[in-house]
Parts: sequence; structure tokens; C-alpha cells
Amino acid sequence: MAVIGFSRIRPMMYQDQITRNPVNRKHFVIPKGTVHFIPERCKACTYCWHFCPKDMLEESSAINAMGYHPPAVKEGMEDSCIACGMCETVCPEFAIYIEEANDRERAH
Amino acid sequence: MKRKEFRIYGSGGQGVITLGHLIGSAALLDGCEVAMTEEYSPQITGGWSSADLVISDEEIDYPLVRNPDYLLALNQEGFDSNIARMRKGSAVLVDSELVDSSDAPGNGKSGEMSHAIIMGVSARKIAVSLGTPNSGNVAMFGFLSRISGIPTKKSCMESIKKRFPKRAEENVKAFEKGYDAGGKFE
Amino acid sequence: MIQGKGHPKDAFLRSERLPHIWCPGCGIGIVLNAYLNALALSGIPREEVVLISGIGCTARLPGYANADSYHTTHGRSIAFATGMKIANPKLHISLISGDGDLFNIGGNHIMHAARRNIDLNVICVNNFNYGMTGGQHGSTTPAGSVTASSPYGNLEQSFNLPYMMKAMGASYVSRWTALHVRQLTRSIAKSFTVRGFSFIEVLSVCPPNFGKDNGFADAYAQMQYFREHCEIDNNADLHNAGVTFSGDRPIILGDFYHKTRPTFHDIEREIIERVRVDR
Amino acid sequence: MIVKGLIDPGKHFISGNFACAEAALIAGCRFYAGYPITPSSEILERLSSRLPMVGGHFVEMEDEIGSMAAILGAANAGLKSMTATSGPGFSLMQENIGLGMITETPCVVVNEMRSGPSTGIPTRVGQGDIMQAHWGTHGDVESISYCPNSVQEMFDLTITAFNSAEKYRQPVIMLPDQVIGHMSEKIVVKQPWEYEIVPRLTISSRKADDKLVDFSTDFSPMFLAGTGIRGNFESLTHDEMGYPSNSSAVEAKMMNHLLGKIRDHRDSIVEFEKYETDDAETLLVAYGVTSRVMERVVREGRNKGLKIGLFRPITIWPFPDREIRKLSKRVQRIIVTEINYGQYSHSVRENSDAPVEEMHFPPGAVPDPDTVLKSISKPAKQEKHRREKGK
Repeated sequence: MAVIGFSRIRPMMYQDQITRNPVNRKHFVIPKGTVHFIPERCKACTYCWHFCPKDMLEESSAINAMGYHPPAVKEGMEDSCIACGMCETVCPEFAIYIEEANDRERAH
Repeated sequence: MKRKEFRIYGSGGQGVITLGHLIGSAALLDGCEVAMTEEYSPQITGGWSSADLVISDEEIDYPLVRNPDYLLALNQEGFDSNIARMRKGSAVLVDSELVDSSDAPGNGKSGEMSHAIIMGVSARKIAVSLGTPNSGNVAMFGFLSRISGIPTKKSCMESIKKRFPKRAEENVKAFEKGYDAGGKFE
Repeated sequence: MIQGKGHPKDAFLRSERLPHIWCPGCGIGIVLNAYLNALALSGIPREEVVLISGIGCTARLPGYANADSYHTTHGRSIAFATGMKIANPKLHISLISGDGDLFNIGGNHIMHAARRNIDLNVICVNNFNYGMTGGQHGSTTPAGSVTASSPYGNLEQSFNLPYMMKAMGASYVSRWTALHVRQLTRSIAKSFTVRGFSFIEVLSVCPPNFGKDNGFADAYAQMQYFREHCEIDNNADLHNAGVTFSGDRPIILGDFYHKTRPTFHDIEREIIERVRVDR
Repeated sequence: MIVKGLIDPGKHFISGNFACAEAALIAGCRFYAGYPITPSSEILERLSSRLPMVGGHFVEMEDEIGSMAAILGAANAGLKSMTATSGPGFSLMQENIGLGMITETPCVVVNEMRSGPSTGIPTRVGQGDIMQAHWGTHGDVESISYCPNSVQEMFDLTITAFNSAEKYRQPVIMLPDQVIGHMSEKIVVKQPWEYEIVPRLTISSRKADDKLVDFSTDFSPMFLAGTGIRGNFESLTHDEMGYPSNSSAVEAKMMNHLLGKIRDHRDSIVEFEKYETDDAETLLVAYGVTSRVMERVVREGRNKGLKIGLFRPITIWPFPDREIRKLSKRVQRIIVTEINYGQYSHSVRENSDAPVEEMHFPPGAVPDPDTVLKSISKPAKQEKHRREKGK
């Protein structure tokens, strides 16, 4: 299984220190992602829309069986996702995930 | 052999429980049933300890000792605290160096006769003379075997060898000395 | 809106049991998410993975993971895991339970498991109170905090868990929050590779109990506090790493300590090899 | 299968505690977790030396709570496991004995009864844990508890206890008293292949939708950690998938399974011994070391012409109710003799048609047969101890 949002983690978990390398902007392609929702699991904790770095999510007017308003992509921001995976990793409910669109094309 | 009861009583460190085990396993080799219970004071060293054995040809129901047929007193306390329960025909074996039995009832001084026969050998002295000061209990073992015939000498030897595989020789010597010393009461 | 069919982690979950029992915004779900990510990263065969927990909100976590899971008695999960790991050292045992379970009722067991250096991966989700019973104070509740059983402010000093576990002899100690998911994931993955007792504290939120009583309007507010007040210092002096929500001191996070020493199993195996006569 | 390193076949002169430890190894015990406590410490000491010799695991835990939890953990990793303790430790273990019951984890708990309550007299005998062995843990359980009265029986019943634990999948209690544990006697050890050893029944594979436990059968196999079953071991009331449930219907189904597996097989569990009961007018009921005293009482009483017999339950639990009932129809009175202030007498009275008298002996000493015989010869004053003060 691919671990979305972790594909760019260097295998540094075996090292003691967490280090960062500078990004070469010439070679770095910003990835694209698609947001998927599983609204029936959502409990509207608000984390995904609060912590999305692109601020592209919001509470929707839809209502699920538990009575919560699951999130939705803001109008006009459908292409804004950079597949960072933040929403997926902070979602306590396994109700949101990202598919990385251009994973193979991306240059390293 | 009918049910016989034994009580061994001494200080912690004298090898009372070990002696009980030696007697018990030797009696087993003689084909007897044995039940042994033990008791000791809360102090590990310096307190008292006692081992009670019931040896019989028949299955043993009540496993505890009430009126010993043989008392092995390895210290004064053991003698004093048990002499009153000794009955006619029973025998009291003491380490004569460590136990002063002169005051005991039945020794002529007191009016009441307990009828128990009191016999003593210097078990500790024997052990010291052999250069193994801790084998006083084994000398008492020899003494008991000589006086009571329970367990037989042959089984005693075997049980000593089994118990002390590395120090069999010195312990057999202590046993022999104790056994010989008991000869004077025959 | 694109509606997904199945979450990529559903294969790792007992997804038929979702949605789970935790409150909206509870950090435990995030820890489960991070744990499953770490498991995928580590490549350990799932057949060898065992999750054990005691009683409490966090203790329900293993029940949602699609692996062998053991929901035991309150506070005794560490002792249960000790027995299981000694009996079969090949198992990768993760112990995921709450602060109340591991450090209040189970405090004695965890310190002895660390001392023995039993090869367990312990993840303690610390929500600063007893969540399941309605938010009473425990040994990790910061002094002064208001809870269901400390209405005038908690009068007791709280435990500083990383400091304590290092002192008890743990081989690996780190602390993150439910918001520092990537670091947490790395730490969990690392703890799989640590031979010996590893301990990870995850500071979490308890919106309806601890959060509400202590000035956090909702789950997000407490997460936001973590975002603003946490400081990563891998070389921190753990003595000063106590947690407070007063805002005057940062909450110290980091990969604090990693030093391996022979485990119980290493030494035991040597003894068994030396004395065994049955073959 | 012959395993090297087990006790040699033949005659041995060893203590009850050592016999218990050696029997455990024969029964296949390969994990021991415990905490030292008089009078059971010799079991722990013996196994600390013996288990590594046969490739087994030994751990001295921080307390009895941890010990009980650890043996359940080890049992779920596939090893036959045991712990031994005495009163105070047995009280601490009760919580996790309940865990073993609801999760159907086989293991053996040896509780050597000493004087009580609380710390009591650690080095002296008592029989005050009889009710605790059944009703110690909260909730409803059916206990299997064995009460040996000799070192040979301590040896044999330890093997039986392991077998029952495997067969009925629950913690099984050994309930010797201090005297039996510390007493040394002759035991005869048979050749290893002469002992019936019940192996563990385990699930070898499972599809996602397969049940984890089958409540409709009494003997369902157990899943072991690390075998790819992906089961859920649950201390909460759970359904056949192993998942927790708040439903009283599920609770009823689970309890029916847990209690039923013992109740339905009561006949193959219950063991007892009768001595001179055929024409007895007075029936003594005694267990453990007390039964040895009463055997002497019966023997001496018969010599004096008293029509007196002895019934000795070997399984304290399940209670030998039908056997007591049957005997009670023939005898004039039943006297329950025990080293406590009246525990087993409750169950005997409940199942007796004859009047039941209690003979209590204060914990700390083994009763003297002569005294017992004297008081039996006179009509007994019922429940003397309890009433003295009130009058």
C-alpha cells in the first residue's frame, strides 16, 4: 500500500536526527492531488479544513447519518490540492484521503 | 513396622531440615511410607527449626507428629521444649556437648519420671574432629540409625551419597563416627 | 465533491467497525492513523504484529486495527504484554493505551517493564484526564487544571512522562502531539527497530472533558495551542519537559533518547542456551 | 514424546511444592510468572531453576496482579503457563482470573492456603480461601478447583489441572493448604508416556468472516498471537467475532457458553473419595490436610464401634452436589470439618437432606484427631464459635 503524504519522506526514520535538505526549486515539481471523502465516517472535528495549508476545504451543508456536516472542497479550488496529505494524517476518522495525481511524472 | 514418629529440633544452620530429608529418603529406600513436615522461626539464621517425620509400613493418614518416639535435640531449646511430650519407651537423642539433660524429669532428680531414655553423643565434636564442622547433623543421623534401626545403615549410606554427591566421603565418615558412638548404648 | 469508496488504510482496519467510538476531534484516531502509516513504512509482516491495550478510550484502539489485538484489564496490559513477549520474542508487540491506564493504575507495571527492558513499543496517548469515566483528574493532569474531580483546580503535581521513563531504563523515549503526525509516524517506525523498551508519549486532546474545562472551546482550539506552543528539542533536558497549558512555557517535543542495552530476552536466551538439557 | 530434563520416573522423597513444580513441567508448562509468598515460594524457586533447563521461561514479576496478567499473555502466545501464590496474592489475582475466564485462556493458578484474613499467619495452615476460589472474581464464573491431600496427589492433580485448563479453556485453581505444600512425602513418578497430556486446540487459519469463538460448542479452539488469525481478545462482553457488545442478549449467549461448558461436563470434572461410608451414620466431610486427620478419626472411631465415614471432595469446585445428596439420604448427620469458620459447610448444607453440623478449627494449626473424636462421640453443639459471644 502506498502511504500517501509520506512518499517524500526520506528513509530517515532509522537515523537519530531528523534533518532537512534544501529543495532545488528548478527540479521540484509541485505535486497535484485529489481529495476523496468518506462522509458517513465524518464527525466534523474541523481539523481538515483548519489545517489544510492551501485552505481549500470547508464545512459543507450536507449532513450525514450521525448529524455532522462533512467537509467539501471550496468552490473554484478543485485544482489547488498539492497532495501534502495533511488532511489525511490529521483526520481521526479515516474519512478523508488524497490520491496523488502526478506521482510518476514528478522529477527528483 | 508400625507408625513411628520422629522430631528433630535445633538451631537454624545446624542442618535440621537436611537431616529430616536424609532420614526420609533413607526410610523410603527401606520401603517405608514417610511424611515429613517442617517448621522454622521467621529469622533465617539464628532462629530455631524443626523437622517432624512419620515413618510407617502402612499408608500414613494423619501426617503430623504428636508424641515422638524419637526426639533428636540438637540444642537446649529443642530438649527443653519437647521433653515433656516424651512417653514411656521413647528415646531422646541429644548432642551431649550442646544439650544439658541433667535437669530433665526422668533423670532421677525430678520426682516425675518421663520414662524416656536419654542418650547423648558429641555429634558436633565428631564433626569438628573430622575437619567438617557442619556435618554434626550427619553424625546424629548415624547415631539414630544405630539406636533405632530406622532407617537401616545401608539405606542411610545410599541417601547420603545421593544427597551429597560431591562430599559423600566426608559425610559417610561423619555418619560412621556417629554410628559407632551410638554403640555404647547397646 | 468526490466521494471516496474506500480509504487506503481500510485494509489495515477492521473497517466494518467504523465509525469508531471516539468523540469528534479526539486524537486517538490520529494516533491509529499514524501507527498504521508507521507499520506500512516499517514493512513488518502484519502476522507478527500484536496490539495490546488495557482499559480506557485509547485502549479501544487495537480493536480497530486489523491485526491480533488484545483488550485486557485496567492497567495490566503491560504485564500481559510482558508475559506474551517473553513467551514468544518473535512477536512485534505494540502497547497502545492511555495515560490513566499506563501510569495511574498500571504505573507499577510500566516501570518494571522498562527496568527489565522488555522489547515492547509503548505508545501512551496522554489526554491529561480520565476520558471514558467522564473527565476526572489523574497523574498526568497539569497542576491547577479543572476536571470533573478537581473543581477547584488540580492540587497535585503531574508526572513528566519522558523524564520518568528515561529514568526507569527505557531504551527509546520520544514525545509528540496528535498534531505532529509526521514526526510521530517516524518515531513509531523507529520504535519498531529499537531493541528494548521504547516509549512514545503522544499529547492529545479530550475536547468534551479536559479541553472544555480548561479554556479550549473545541478540539481545534487545543490543537491550535499545540501548534503555537510546542518546541522541538531533541536534546532537551528532560527534567524541564513537564507539560503545562498556562502558555508561559513551551511544551517540549522531540526524539529525546535512544540508547540500547541488552534486553530481558537477550539475557534469558543466553541462560537457556547455557543450562538447557532437553535436547 | 519424551522430553529430557523432566523428573526421573521412580520413587522420590520431595515436598508438595517441588512435586507441583515438577508435575507442571511434565504437563507441558513452559512459562511461569510469580511473586514470592510464603508458603508457595518454593514452587517459584524450583521453577526458576528448572524451567530454563527445558527451554521454558521464568519471570519474577513485580506483584501478583502482574503475575496473573503475564501468564495469560504467555498462554495467548501459545505456552502452557502457571503461577503460584497464597492468600494475599490470590486476592490480587482475582481481577485477571476474571480476564482469563471471559477470554477463555487456559492456565493454572496454585493458591496455597494459609491462615488469614489479610496477612494472617504466613507460615501456618488455613483453609479459608475455599469460597474465594469460586467467588473471588466479580461476575459469574464456574470454577474448577482441585484440593490435594498428599504430595502424590499434589503431583498428579497438577497434571490434571493443566489438562482441565486446556480442555475447558479457563484458569484452573489448585488449592492445596500450607501443610500439603510444605510436607515431604513419597511420590511415585510414572514414565512420561504414561501420563495423558491434553494438547492445546488452536485455530490454524481463519477467513475474515469466520467466527473467532463458537458459542454453540463447548470446546472451541483458541487463537494464538502471531499466527495470522487477526483475532480480537476482548475483556468486554463480546460476540462470536470477538467484538465488544453492549447487548444483554450477547451477554446471555456468552455467559451461557462460559458457564455451560463447565456445567454440562460436570460429571467428567468432579472427583471425590469415599472412606467407610457404606454403613456410616455420621458422615464427615473434609478436604486437604483435614481429610487426613479425619481419616485417622474414622479409623479410630471404627475401632471404638462408631459408625462413621468420610467423604472427601477432590474437586472443591464444581461442587459434588449429587454425591453429597445421595449420601445424605442414608446418614443421620453430616459434619463438615474445615480449618476456617464455616465455608464449605454452606454448600454441603444446601445439598444435604440430613442435618449438617459444622466443626470449625481455627486457622494456624492442624486439628488433633483425638480431640475431634471426643467431640464427635458427644452430640455436637452446632455453630459454637459464632454464637458464644451473643449469649
